[in-house]
Amino acid sequence: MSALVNAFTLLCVAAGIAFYAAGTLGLVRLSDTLSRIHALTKADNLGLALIVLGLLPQAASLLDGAKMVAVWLLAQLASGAVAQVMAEAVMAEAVMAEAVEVGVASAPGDGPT
Amino acid sequence: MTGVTLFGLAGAILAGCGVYGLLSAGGGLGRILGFNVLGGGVFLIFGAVARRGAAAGFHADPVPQALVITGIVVAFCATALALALLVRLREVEAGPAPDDGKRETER
Amino acid sequence: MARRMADLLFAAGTVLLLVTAAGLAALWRAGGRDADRMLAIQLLGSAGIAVLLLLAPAMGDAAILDAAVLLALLAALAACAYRASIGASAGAARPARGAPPELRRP
Amino acid sequence: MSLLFDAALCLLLVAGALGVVTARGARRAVLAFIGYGLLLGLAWVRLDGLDVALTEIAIGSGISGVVLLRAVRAVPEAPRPGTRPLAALLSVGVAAALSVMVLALPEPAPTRAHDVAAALPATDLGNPVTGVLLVFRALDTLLEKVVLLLALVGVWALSRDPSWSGRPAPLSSEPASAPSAFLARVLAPVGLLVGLYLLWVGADAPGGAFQSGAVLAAMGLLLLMGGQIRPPRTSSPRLRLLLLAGPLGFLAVGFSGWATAGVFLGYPPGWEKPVIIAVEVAITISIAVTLCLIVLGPPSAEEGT
Repeated sequence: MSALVNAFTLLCVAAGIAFYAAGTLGLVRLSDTLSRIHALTKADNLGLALIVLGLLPQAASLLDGAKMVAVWLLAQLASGAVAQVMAEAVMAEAVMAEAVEVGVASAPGDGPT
Repeated sequence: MTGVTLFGLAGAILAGCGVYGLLSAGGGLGRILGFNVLGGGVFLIFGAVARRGAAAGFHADPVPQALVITGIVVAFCATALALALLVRLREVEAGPAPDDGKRETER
Repeated sequence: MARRMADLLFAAGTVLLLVTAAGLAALWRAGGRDADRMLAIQLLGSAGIAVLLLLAPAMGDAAILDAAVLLALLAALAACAYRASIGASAGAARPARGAPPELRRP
Repeated sequence: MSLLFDAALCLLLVAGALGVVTARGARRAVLAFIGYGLLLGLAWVRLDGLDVALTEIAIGSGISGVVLLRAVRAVPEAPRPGTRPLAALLSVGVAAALSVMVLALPEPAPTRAHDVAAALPATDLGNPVTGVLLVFRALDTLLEKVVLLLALVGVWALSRDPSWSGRPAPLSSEPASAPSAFLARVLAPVGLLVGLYLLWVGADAPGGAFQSGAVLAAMGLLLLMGGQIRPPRTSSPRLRLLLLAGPLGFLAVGFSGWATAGVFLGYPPGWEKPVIIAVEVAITISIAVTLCLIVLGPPSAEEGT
């Protein structure tokens, strides 16, 4: 029984790592920031979900299992919101760059390099 | 070679990196970051020492660990104060901005 | 058996850490924008959560899960701070705080 | 196998540190530093220092990242000079000297764990690190609260004269972006729960006043960045009371120690644990508020706005 549970854990964890690897590859290979955001959030969701699913049978108590699920839920929430926040940041950066070009504003943290 | 020694050696190298950052940075922010990297390395050496001192049923000696917790908080305070000084210095160097106060009031 | 399981979990953590770090390094050196680097750090944070989850059974210490919860809770903090550090809202071009560039140079 | 994991982690730590000190551009260096803090947190987990790992993750990576990114916005980056051979030589020397010291650490390792184990039952605490922080080296912790306050006074002292006692500049862009507002509204209650949980279990398991205060401060920052709350007026008496609750409560317990236990910072016999927890609650509140305000920086808006 325990061998079976362990096999399940390892299988799920391996699949989770594969998703992380795919997300990393997407992050590196995709060409623009917005598509990279997409790749990142997919990896986060599925990779972490599979790892949590695999480790749930290893939890020593109900509280530990609940904590693992809470970790996944929090990470879901964060990755969804981060995708939006970062997309906004990219837009804002573009707006700021335009403003600098026409001389309205000085870009933050941009010095005479 | 155990994992603990490995972390101790890593701490030593991190401290070296921090010293390099402190000496070679082009501006104040780089120096502040270098100082923090240096601190992280020194804390990690503390961690290795604490882990080696595992005894009496504890996984590690709690005294160095407690010191490091205090240290992290104090290092953060020093960092934030240094950053505030840096920002103020930049404002002073940029010269008086008479409309600054007015714009703040409008917020 | 338990010992071998722990070893395998450590191995999984090592692979996960190295894979995401390799991606981070590749992206870091590729010379894109800082937003891409922020995303890479975000991925490292997510991998860090997974590594902590793996370490909890591998080291046999359930309290490590608390660290994972903390990391997941604070995962969005850096991205929000990054967003706030850009300044202007996405809709309108607002001048940055402080003086225009020609006043800034002494 | 765990040795391989440790080796990989150490390698990444060194790479991260090099990334911080050789980054071109201030914001890039700050981003590398956030990753470096995260890896340090993992290293502390491997060193069986979970209390430290929690602190490092919350303060060393999380809140430090916020204050650094805020500073990047205001400080134009200076050009980084090329490699400095002399600086490199000196830092290699420092690293080598420290490495030799690490390898020459005495065997068997000196430790105070036995003393802590012998004295801990009297405090009724289960977490030795909390015991050291709040009982055996309570004076350090008390003085550290004072250092926190001094740092805040230092930051406030950098304000312009007319804005003294006004509000610090807001953290959010205006109006706050919708996703950060959503995140703040959803995460802040969860974070409050996690903070209180860490404070509660801190007596017996990893956690405690510092970690809890840091989590609460991070939640405060999320609320500020999401535009859910405004930075408070620094002259507000209620705010100042919150700032002083920890140090003054700790001091009051310290002085009453002369009456109840015959020594400064002694806890009344039989009442150790309730008093320790009361002190922890007070300093948690003060730590959370102080950390938040230190990040916010000096007041910049004028009185009466």
